[in-house]
Amino acid sequence: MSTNGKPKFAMYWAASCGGCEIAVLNIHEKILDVDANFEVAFWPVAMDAKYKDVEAMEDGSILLTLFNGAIRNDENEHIAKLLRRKSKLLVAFGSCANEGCMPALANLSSVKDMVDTAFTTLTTDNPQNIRPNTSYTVPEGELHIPTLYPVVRTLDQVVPVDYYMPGCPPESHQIAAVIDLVIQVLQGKAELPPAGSVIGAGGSTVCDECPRTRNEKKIKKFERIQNIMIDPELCILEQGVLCSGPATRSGCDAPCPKAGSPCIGCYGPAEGAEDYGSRLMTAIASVIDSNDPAEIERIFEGIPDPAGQFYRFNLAGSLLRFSKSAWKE
Amino acid sequence: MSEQTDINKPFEPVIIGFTCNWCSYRAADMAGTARMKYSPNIRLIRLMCSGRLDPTFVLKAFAGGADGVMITGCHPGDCHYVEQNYKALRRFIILKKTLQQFGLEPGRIKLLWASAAEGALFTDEVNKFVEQVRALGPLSWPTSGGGLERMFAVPENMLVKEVTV
Amino acid sequence: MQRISIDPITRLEGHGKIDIFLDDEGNFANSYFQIPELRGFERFCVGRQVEEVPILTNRICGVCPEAHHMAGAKAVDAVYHVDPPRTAKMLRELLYSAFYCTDHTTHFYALAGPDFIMGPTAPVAERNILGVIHKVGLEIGGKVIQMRKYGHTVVEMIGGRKVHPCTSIPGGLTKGITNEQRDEIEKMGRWAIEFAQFTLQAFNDIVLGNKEYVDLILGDIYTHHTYYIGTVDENNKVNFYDGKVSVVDPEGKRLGKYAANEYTDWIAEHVEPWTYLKFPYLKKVGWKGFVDGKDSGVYMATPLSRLNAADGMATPLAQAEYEKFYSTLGGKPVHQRLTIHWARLIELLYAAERWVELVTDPEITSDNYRTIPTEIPTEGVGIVEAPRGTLTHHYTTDERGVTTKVNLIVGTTNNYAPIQMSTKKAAQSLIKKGGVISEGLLNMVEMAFRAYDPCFGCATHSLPGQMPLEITIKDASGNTVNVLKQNC
Amino acid sequence: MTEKIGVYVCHCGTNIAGIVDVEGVAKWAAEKLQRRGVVIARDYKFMCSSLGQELIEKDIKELGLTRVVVAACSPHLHEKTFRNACKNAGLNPYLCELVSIREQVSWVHTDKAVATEKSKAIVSGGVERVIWHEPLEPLRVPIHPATLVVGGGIAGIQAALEIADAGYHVYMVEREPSIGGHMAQFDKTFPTLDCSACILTPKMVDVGNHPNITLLTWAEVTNVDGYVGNFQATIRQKARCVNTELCTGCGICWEKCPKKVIDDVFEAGLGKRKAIYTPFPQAVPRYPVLDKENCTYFLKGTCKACEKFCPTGAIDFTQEDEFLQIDVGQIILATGWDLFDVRRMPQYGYGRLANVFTSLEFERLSNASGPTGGKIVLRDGVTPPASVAIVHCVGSRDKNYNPYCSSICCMQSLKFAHLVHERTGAEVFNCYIDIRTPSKGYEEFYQRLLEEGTHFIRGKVAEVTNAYRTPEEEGKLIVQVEDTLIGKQRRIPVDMVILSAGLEPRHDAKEVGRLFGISCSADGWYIERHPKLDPVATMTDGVYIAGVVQGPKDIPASVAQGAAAAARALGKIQQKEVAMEPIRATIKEDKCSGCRICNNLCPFNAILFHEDKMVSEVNPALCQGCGTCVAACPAGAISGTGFSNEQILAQLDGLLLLNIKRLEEIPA
Repeated sequence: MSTNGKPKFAMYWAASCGGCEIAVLNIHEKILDVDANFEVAFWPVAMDAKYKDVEAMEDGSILLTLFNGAIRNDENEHIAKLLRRKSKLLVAFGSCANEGCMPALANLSSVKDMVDTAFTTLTTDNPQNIRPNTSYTVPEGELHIPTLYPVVRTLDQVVPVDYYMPGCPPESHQIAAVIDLVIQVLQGKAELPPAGSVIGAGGSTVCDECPRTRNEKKIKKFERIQNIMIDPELCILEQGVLCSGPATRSGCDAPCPKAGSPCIGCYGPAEGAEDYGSRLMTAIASVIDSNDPAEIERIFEGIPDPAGQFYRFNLAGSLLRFSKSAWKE
Repeated sequence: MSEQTDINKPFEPVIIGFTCNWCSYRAADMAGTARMKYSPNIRLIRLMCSGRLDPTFVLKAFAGGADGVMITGCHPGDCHYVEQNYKALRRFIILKKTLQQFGLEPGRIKLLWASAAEGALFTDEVNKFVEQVRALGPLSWPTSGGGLERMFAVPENMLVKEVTV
Repeated sequence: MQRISIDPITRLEGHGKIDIFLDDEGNFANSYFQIPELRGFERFCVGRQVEEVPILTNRICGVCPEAHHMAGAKAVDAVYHVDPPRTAKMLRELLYSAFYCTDHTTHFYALAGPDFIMGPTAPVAERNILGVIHKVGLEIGGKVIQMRKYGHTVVEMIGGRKVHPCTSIPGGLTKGITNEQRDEIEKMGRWAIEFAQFTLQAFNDIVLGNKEYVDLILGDIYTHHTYYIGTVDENNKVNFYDGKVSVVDPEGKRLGKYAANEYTDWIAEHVEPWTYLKFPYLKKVGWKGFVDGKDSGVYMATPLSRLNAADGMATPLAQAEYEKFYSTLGGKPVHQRLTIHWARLIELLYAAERWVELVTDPEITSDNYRTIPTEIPTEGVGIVEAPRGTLTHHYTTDERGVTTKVNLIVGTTNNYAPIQMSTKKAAQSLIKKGGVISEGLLNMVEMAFRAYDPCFGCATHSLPGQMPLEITIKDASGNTVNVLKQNC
Repeated sequence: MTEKIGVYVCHCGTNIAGIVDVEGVAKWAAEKLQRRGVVIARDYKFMCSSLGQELIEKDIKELGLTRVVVAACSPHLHEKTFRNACKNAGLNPYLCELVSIREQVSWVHTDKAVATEKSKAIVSGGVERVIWHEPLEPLRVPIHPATLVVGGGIAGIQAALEIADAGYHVYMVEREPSIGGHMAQFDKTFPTLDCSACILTPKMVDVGNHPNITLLTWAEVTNVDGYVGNFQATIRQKARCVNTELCTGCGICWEKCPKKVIDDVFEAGLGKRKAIYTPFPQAVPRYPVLDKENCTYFLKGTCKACEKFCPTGAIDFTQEDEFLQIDVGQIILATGWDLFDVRRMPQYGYGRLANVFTSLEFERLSNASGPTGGKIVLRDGVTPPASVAIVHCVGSRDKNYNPYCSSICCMQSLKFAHLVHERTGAEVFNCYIDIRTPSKGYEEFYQRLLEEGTHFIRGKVAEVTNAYRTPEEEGKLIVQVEDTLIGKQRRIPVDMVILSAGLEPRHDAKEVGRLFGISCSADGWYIERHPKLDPVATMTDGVYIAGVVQGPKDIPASVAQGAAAAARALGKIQQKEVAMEPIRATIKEDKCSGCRICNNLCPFNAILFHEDKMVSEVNPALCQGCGTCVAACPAGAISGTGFSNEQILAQLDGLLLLNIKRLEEIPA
């Protein structure tokens, strides 16, 4: 790309899976608009560019940075701060940066526990029960690997964020829409939404976009999806399968329910919801069809893993953020 | 959140209590009118009904430094709004189950039914709960301040320094 | 020489790190390729409802979530002792073939492509997919985009979403496809075959036609005589979704084939205290260290391995390319790592052909895409061929179907030992006493491991896609002589 | 921070100031919460006094306060007071928050330092909460002018007549065949000894004839829906088997009825009635009821004597229970009391020793229209007693039974003593714990009894037995009692013992209370809104209590409460409409996804779902503001005025002093 006066665009992955990158590539020909309107200044997945180049840039010289991935380690944190300094608009892009996503389920256990598990699996050949050492002396000298942070954090738990774009990953049609918007803003044809707002998503919840028919809800028993044939017309939750749709921000067009599988909540909490998990929890509990403590307990045995179910994507972004074992040990 | 930082002082748990306007809050009032004594560790929030209790409130309390949370309402069948306290019961059961996965001892959260007449019951149960939480020790969830930074503190020699060319 | 010193090295944690040590004379002493990150999926997938795990493990890697979803799906089938209907299996493999086409395309044009198309010495700013598009022209760029688009369209039709599919559950799928979708998928599949052929032609012209590249490819630097593994069907032809894992030795002799539930008899993982990643090796041969040869259990699992481990391709056009591949490179097995790129394109063609084969099967639109499990869940292993190597998911559950143990041996991990060896060998043969250590070295070394298309998102269950790399060179007294960085 | 908040800490004399350093709390708030918007913080002796209120009004006017926090007593006591103060100063009353540091701090804690710290936290919570308050207008709903009076005893009668005379309709529901209640069973009333029937009957008749009163006897309320101003009550009219249109109350049916039944209700088991009957001659209404359990026709299928002889053909064996729906604006509960079951105290021998009587039995015994025509005789029905012992406080002031004082027993025992003395000349022994004669003319009556020569023995009777030790004890009832005045154990041989049993709440008081949405105290009496200032209202708007249901009391007090309750009801009727707390839920349409989680959570069916727009909506007229749907809405689309998430979470912040912590982090 020529480096003429085009505004700079950056995209970075911290602790993420790369799905956000793929989602951006999945805007297909629109990627050429990006190329036409921006100078891609920094985007590790697609191009060689070095931190030192970024460090060399003037503060605020990058117009738009899409930051995906959670903050798992010192480097993530450092780059987050670096890019915050260098960017006019820092967007928390994708579930990891917004609320921790599945990697944040690790916040339910300690790092030690994680390492122990990984190094004692069935196929691990580890007679001396070795664990990785942060500094280890080999014949030739000393080797270092970093200590891991105890828990995963969201981007805005580390630096101020201008916009939030949820999704695991954000749906490509939403990415395209946002890029269009920014381009229009550049051409003075549109206004940016107020800082701190959620972009590339709807203002209601997934049910709003779900075509299934819904009735008053009463749950007497929770079903596992593999044990029933899901009626393609009827609300999945009403069929007893826990669906996160009611509590999850709209904007994705409900692809999962449309494909016969429940919403798993990747678009995160609805506008203004303090804690995603408790919103979902309270909604589900409210429609449990019993007033008898023993029976209620029995019905809830159908949710053997409430924390995992209610906080699947949101643990790092939740009010408690991690389990006691994650920080006590 | 043990508000006194002085480690010599005994641990004084902070308890948040949610009361319903019609029964348990009046039970508390009655305890007052009758000059019954209970531990000052509990601080009450008045809701119209235990059915108003959003688990968010409880999580916020713990995240904000509470060592225990007590949810109170009318006796089953006595709800001023017919049966909303049953909804509170349903939420309480799953919330408690969830909190256990977060490593919170079940003893830090309690559901109590108390009628407007049961000032004495309210008093006893508060005292019992405060002692129970005291025995569990401080929770001091890191998000209530202080603790969090320490979790991510990197030793000085490991700190990031800027590139020097 | 400008000396960049960034202390401490944790500044770069999360990156692939190669530490190269020199002896007193300044000769190469040893090198270590470290993976400094670990996300702990094996831990936090425990306690979840097992049907969730194929969705959780999706998030190990967004570059190949389909692979994790499929391995997971097969594992949960096994956990519930349920055999999905033929239609369900075909739909899954159809999705998977389409995915292969996008993934191999992405890698060739976006990741590895730049090295060949732009040349290893091209300006940094141009060594990226946009650069490629600029170079080869919008028309071809358009084709690349088209291929990725078609692939993801199929993934979405069958998997529910373009990225992180969600429809595979124990016993099959949550949905089938309509006749309209069938026709559309077939149309795209036929186009994919043409595209694959076009790409092979391009490889011919640009790479095989360029002596410099060919020498590079056939040079000793990038050659290791290791074992190879890959999944094959009952006719020992390459298969990505199902079959047994075939293991061949450095002479190409088949050591045996193992089914998913036998993997523990064949594979073990060696531990080193200086990295968070483990080194899988062939249990039957044993761990002898980072050395190649018949006595060392080190093996490779890549497109090249799959070709080496199989007797051929199951589709005609790919079979022809397969034969050309070996005749050109002088017979089986092929040990030169850089030929992985070529092998990958042959797989691209196979995937496209398989795509059409499956979508034209009359049963593909049947409604019989689910079997409801009746047995108590216990334990199960699922194996598929991820683009970057054999992928194994192993779940154990309690009687409620809640996971109690999870073991994952992920595509790239298979190749950790070979990569460590390749980079070492590259460095060794390039660093001579007193010789100036140049940026060129860096690229050569990096090409050595990029050939494996390492997805460290998969490997560490932590970091995605292409691995930013730092090489630190230290003298005998441990002082940093030089730090070379790629993508940092 | 745009709000200007005033904080007012009340001493409540020494009630609060005695334990809480109120000045300290005010100072702390002024300083620490300044950056949260607190512009003034005062402490004052009595915030609720007019001077205290003026203080607030003045600050609102002069400092332009936009929010007010008062730290004083329970909002249930003075929330309105301070809201009005704000209103007077032109500030929307709902921008005021009253937090309790009396009931919740000074009265229940002892450590001054800790109490003060807690008060600070509570004030901080109030300040954070009030920031989120929004100006509200009370909801006005019309009051249905009709009133339901449950219970036809003297209290209910008084209430019904007051309202009916004022020109408004009353439905009176009575469980028994006739109104009149316990008072109708008495012969004389203390201390004036005027004839109970003479003063009660006219009132009963008035009720029966009143154009504004619909009298439903032999009937029970089975269900109550709605809220103040708009209750819907369901009433079960039990089958009388008598066509009240045709019946003249001539009484031929119960003369001819061959089946005699012991009357445990009106005659307290002393007398008999027929299977078809009116409980007593002056019964209102005058027409009888047929008691199916005992009617020979219903038992054996033959007889029908009543039908044969009825001159107007009013008997109708086919009658079934009917259910009536009535709309009323308000409800007065005057369901009265049950007598303490003296069998629970076997040491007093009731049921085992023939001549041990309960107070109600004696009332009937002494009643001119009673089974003995007013003759005071032993169970044999002929022998007048030569000596009578009256035991006070039976089942009352006794932690084994009822800890409370039944308040009427002393006077009724004196009345009994007088009647015995007057009619039989027998020697009377009153065994009492204390003599309590608080009201007008009561003490005088006591003096009169002393002059009449009644023996007063101060001591709790241990036992009543017939096990004689001496010849003169033989054939007598011996009352074993310690005379604590002379410090001697005494054995008093008498012919008759009257147990002055205490008053107890109705056996079904709790269920009935639940029906009307009010609760019982530990003793089982209904709880008034305030023990002193609001004795007839309850926590449930539009439901009042009168008479002994609220606690033991005598006839004058019951009448007074009946009238008081009526006055309260009339007051509301006059207002035509009632202002209700504007605490309601509302659904933001654009945020509602139509998931329908909330749809079946509302017991008042206030939530409706629009299929066309696929959104839910709350009907504010039906919504009672419990907030259950607010807490349930996964999309956060439902908000509750007065108790919004913001308000509660902010209060939580304040209570945990996180607001202060945050301030300490960011410099001013």
